[in-house]
Amino acid sequence: MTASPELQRQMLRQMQTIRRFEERASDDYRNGAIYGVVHCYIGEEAVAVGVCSALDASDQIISNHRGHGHCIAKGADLNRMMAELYGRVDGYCKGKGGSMHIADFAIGMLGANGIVGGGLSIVTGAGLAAQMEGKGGVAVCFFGDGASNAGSFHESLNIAASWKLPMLYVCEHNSWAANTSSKMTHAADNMSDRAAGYGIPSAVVDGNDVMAVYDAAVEAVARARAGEGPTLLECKTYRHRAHTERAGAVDPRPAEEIASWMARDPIPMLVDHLKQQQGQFSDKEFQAMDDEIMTAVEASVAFAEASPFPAPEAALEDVFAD
Amino acid sequence: MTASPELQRQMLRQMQTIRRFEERASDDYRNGAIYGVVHCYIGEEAVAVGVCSALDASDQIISNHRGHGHCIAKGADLNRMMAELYGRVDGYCKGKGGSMHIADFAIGMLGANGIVGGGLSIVTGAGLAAQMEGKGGVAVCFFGDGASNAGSFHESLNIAASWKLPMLYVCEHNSWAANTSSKMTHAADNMSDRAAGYGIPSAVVDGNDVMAVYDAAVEAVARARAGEGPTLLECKTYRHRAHTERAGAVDPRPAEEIASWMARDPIPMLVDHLKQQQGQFSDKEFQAMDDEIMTAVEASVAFAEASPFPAPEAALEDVFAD
Amino acid sequence: MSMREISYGRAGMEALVEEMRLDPKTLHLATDAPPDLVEEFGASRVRATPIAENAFTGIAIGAAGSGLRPIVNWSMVTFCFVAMDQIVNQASKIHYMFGGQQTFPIVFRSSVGGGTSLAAQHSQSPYSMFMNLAGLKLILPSTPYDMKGLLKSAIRDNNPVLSFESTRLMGLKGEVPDEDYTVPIGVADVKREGSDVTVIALAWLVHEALAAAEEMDKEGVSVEVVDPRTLFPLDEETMRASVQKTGRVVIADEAGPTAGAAAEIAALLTEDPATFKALAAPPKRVCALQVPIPYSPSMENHVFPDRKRIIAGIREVMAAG
Amino acid sequence: MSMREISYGRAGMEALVEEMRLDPKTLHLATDAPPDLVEEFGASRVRATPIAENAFTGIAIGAAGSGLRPIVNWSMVTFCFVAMDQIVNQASKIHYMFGGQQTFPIVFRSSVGGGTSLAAQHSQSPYSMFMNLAGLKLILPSTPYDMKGLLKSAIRDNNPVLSFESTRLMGLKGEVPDEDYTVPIGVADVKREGSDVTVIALAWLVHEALAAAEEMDKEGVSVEVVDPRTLFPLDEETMRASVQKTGRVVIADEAGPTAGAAAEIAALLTEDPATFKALAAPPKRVCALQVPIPYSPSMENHVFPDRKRIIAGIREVMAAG
Ligand SMILES: Cc1ncc(C[n+]2csc(CCOP(=O)(O)OP(=O)(O)O)c2C)c(N)n1
Ligand SMILES: Cc1ncc(C[n+]2csc(CCOP(=O)(O)OP(=O)(O)O)c2C)c(N)n1
Ligand SMILES: [Mg+2]
Ligand SMILES: [Mg+2]
Repeated sequence: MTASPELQRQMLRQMQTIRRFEERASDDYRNGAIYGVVHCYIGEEAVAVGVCSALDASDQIISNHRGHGHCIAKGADLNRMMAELYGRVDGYCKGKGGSMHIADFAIGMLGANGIVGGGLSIVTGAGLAAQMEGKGGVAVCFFGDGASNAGSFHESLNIAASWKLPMLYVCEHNSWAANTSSKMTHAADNMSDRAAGYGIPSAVVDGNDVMAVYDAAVEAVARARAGEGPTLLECKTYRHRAHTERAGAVDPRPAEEIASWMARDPIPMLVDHLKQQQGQFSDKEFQAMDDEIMTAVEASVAFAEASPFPAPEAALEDVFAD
Repeated sequence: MTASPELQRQMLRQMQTIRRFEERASDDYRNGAIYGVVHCYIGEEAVAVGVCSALDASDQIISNHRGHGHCIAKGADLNRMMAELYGRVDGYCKGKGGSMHIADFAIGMLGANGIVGGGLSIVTGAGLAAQMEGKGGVAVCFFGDGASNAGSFHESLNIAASWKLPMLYVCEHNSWAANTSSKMTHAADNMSDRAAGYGIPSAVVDGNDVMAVYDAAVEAVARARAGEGPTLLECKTYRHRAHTERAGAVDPRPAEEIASWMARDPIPMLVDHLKQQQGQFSDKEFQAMDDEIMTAVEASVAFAEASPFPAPEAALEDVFAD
Repeated sequence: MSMREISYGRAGMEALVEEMRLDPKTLHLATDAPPDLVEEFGASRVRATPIAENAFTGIAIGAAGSGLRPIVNWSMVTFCFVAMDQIVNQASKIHYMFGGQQTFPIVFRSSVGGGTSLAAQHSQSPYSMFMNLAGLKLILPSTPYDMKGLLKSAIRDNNPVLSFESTRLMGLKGEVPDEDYTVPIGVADVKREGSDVTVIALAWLVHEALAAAEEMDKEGVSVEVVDPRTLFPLDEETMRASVQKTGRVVIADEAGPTAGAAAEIAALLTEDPATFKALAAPPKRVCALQVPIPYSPSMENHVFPDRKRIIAGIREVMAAG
Repeated sequence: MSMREISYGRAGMEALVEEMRLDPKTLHLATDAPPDLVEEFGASRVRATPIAENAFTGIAIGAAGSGLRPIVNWSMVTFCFVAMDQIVNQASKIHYMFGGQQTFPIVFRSSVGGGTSLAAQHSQSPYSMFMNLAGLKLILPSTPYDMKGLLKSAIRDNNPVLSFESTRLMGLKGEVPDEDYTVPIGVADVKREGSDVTVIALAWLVHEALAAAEEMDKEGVSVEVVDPRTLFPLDEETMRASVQKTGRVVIADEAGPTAGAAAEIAALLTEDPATFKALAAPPKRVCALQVPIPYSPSMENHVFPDRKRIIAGIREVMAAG
């Protein structure tokens, strides 16, 4: 099954939204309006968008430290995202979370997470809940190649396999974990070679090709909904930026490696695909789309700026639920 | 390479020693001379003995909660083992450890361990030390099928594979983790299917056939010594007893399953093999061997009984090294 | 109220069974599935997990965030350290860091304490580790009544609650009501009234303190025994009121003293001006020696506090000042 | 001694480089290998690990038990919770439970504290968790001098030592000798002498306490600032001597108060009869609010103690009694 032209445009819009949102977030981080740390997803947009396009609104996802893309792909509100980055009361977490902790349980986005591998088991619990509810819901985990070496990966996939949970585990294999190359931390060819050890199916796809990601996700999601258990999907991709947006952060990645992936930027790839596939899609149309996106990103900044900082005493709220 | 007749007899002697030692430990536990908990290895002796027979004295092993067999197979002193079980000053750990913590670093036995999966990474550190020392030393981990589902399994094997450490990971697959069947916790056919995910070789052997275990271990150890990295060896075996020796402990394992494995007791299997292979080995000879072993076990009890209990204040010693 | 005698261990199981009957959203996760629970509630709601405490703790968090009410049994507290990342970095903070948008009702049960010759790894009382964290409720029942009532409150609570259950008390019998009841989290219990000295005791030590009190009674010393029952929230008022009345306090805990619950209780008492003023003697901690727990009974018995050491502590604070 | 000014962060690195030069048995494990160390000591002794804190912590234990002297950098203390089983169940007990037959010389470094808008998971100061355990030494340096000297002692120590290093102090400059030196583990440092009130302060709070002391000086209040420098062993004598002299004490810590290092210090002071008698006012803890750390600076600044709150604490204890 392949995405309709409608869906393809929607995917492009989401991918470009992620990119523009993060370009702005990076700028505002560097000029001090956003605090702490920002990890950009730029270059990997096709993964989140391809996978989330295969999901229903009621399906659930979890993210990691590099979470903006997953949020936007699942339908999060840019205003509340930006307000959270700005540390304001109208942010998703009322200013308590920041970039690494954006969540929107109402749309099935169970949170970014600052612990590498931390989300793997949590979202498996969402899969358990979906299984017990019996309405065909699916839960999806986004995680990095670095996270695939954490014990939680193993424990979670093994449980999901043993219990046939309706899960999709999506490894965003960008070949680096902070400043450490995956060549130093993996001896097998593909991370997904590990699936066989749990008795579950896997696939490796070009993570910069949103159609390939989408097709693989559709197949895996169908399997999960049918009660056939989890799938491990490995998406080969690359981040265009350094590990974090911190000014002056070292980036030990070889220049040629970066260049070769930049040449395969998922957004132009999808634009080209749309242009070829449907004569009607043009650079002009893309420009119009981008203008709308820029307007929405600007609006999110205005929303964030208009929102007050939390009262200091608000720090004492939300420690416990009633 | 197959074990010499000499070595085969030595293996039989070790296996029978493990059995007799544990029969006695179980009795003494039930009559109150041994405290805490005792987990018996009876029925699985061929694994420890087959593997340790492939090692040099300077190689290192680590054990788990079911550790007596590994100790004896690596050459531990029965007297000091029994004294430890009896909680006496002449025990391996001066009475501080008990059954779950017997260790003898002098013979390369890095300790039993009460945490399922706890030893996997520790012994990998011994493998790292051996690699850095560069003298061809090998480190071996004994662990259960239950432990293979712990995150530490994954993390340790992945590191050992990435660093090509001289390791042998020996899974004692007895199909149960306490009262939970591995059918409920594993979806793949064999645990060793996981090796491919780390890019390392594996083998599955009949863990009740000491020759099969030995042969597989010899091959893996040679690989490790040659700098070719770790191997995962899965030994299918079974414990004859309940999970612990606690009186009245539940044992949910099906009677037929127990019976079918009892019929393949590794000790009679080796005795038969010796008889067939070398006309000279007889029941009488085995009887003589057993008498010697019984004498040694009796002597270990006498040694333990003669050793004093630690002074109460000894509890304050050994918290820190100088 | 009509009452029955049951054990501390049984009281815990009754709380589970009754609450699981009341709420179909509850489920049970542990490396061994209790056969009684499986029989009544089925293998879907009562799951045997692989030995993967980190994952099944996280699974409980995710299931809770998706509307279920998981009850996790780590078995010994020892095994929860494998899952510590999920407890510290996720469970304790997840409600807060997401701005309170979702609740995470989870009970994490584990057994604590020593006295059974299980050596250092399997004899631990590390509840103070979780006190310094913010975002977890902590219960530590000392009787079958408190066990059942507190555990029911924990299961009904909308937050992660850690239930620390004393190994030494598993067989202890006591009365529980036939009817449904709960014990509120955060309310201490004066287990014995007295006027000369307060003993604040935790879990097993409550019973040792009561025995010590009987002993001291013969010498004409009237001992009040206060059981905090929950470590977070900690009922400062009840403890302070008792110490303001008696002017002397001994704090008894099976854990080591250093940065333990006993240290916190001592600090809470002395930093309160009225209590500080009322104190006629230094507060005295009667805790385990600050060592890992040794296997051999000859040493293990020496490490743990007991009624004798409580009595010595009482004598010391009575003599001082 | 000739001295140089270097930063707290640099001081840590110097300690490593110098000790790794001295002892070929040392090696370094962390998820990112520091390029300087790799260059000097090679990729075999300076290993980049997978993100598998549990395993590489255990690997350090095993390597230590086989004769090496590993230095592990967990980076933020946050990540050590993934490895908590190896710390609690193995590292802290392994020397003891095996009857002292083998030594385990390991240094575990991590950064602690908040103030950088990194939110709840990445802003933690959980050292008191490790105090309640027996078997670990704990250092918490507050200056470049102490950092380098304590870390060198830690690397030379034959036990597992946890080094908690304050994020807020990484850029702080201070003098260190050109020559080799060490700071002994277990000896507090009186960072400023005074006679009216003692402030016992940890890590970053040492500097806030010194600033508060200058301020109070103007009002004629003489403040003594004591820096314990190591949390285990904790130098009770120095702290008690100071409080016996001044009769008043404020304890300042970036961690929450509950069962924290500050609680232990308060308990150690008040349970000592001579110190208890000398106390003219209740001991006062000035700590973080007992909440997870929020992201937004408006809230985060409110959570942490600082010189202003130390001054308020000093005023309170000066007014009391
Ligand atoms: C348990 C843990 N260890 C270390 C870190 C520090 N850290 C943050 S992101 C990161 C790299 C993650 O790599 P990967 O999973 O491949 O994701 P990517 O950043 O490449 O998207 C590291 C080491 C952490 N957050 N959590
Ligand atoms: C981390 C941890 N969780 C739980 C336990 C309790 N426990 C002790 S032995 C055991 C079963 C281990 O099974 P397996 O690894 O297959 O070894 P076997 O006993 O079969 O030899 C369990 C669950 C433990 N010791 N450690
Ligand atoms: Mg990566
Ligand atoms: Mg097993």
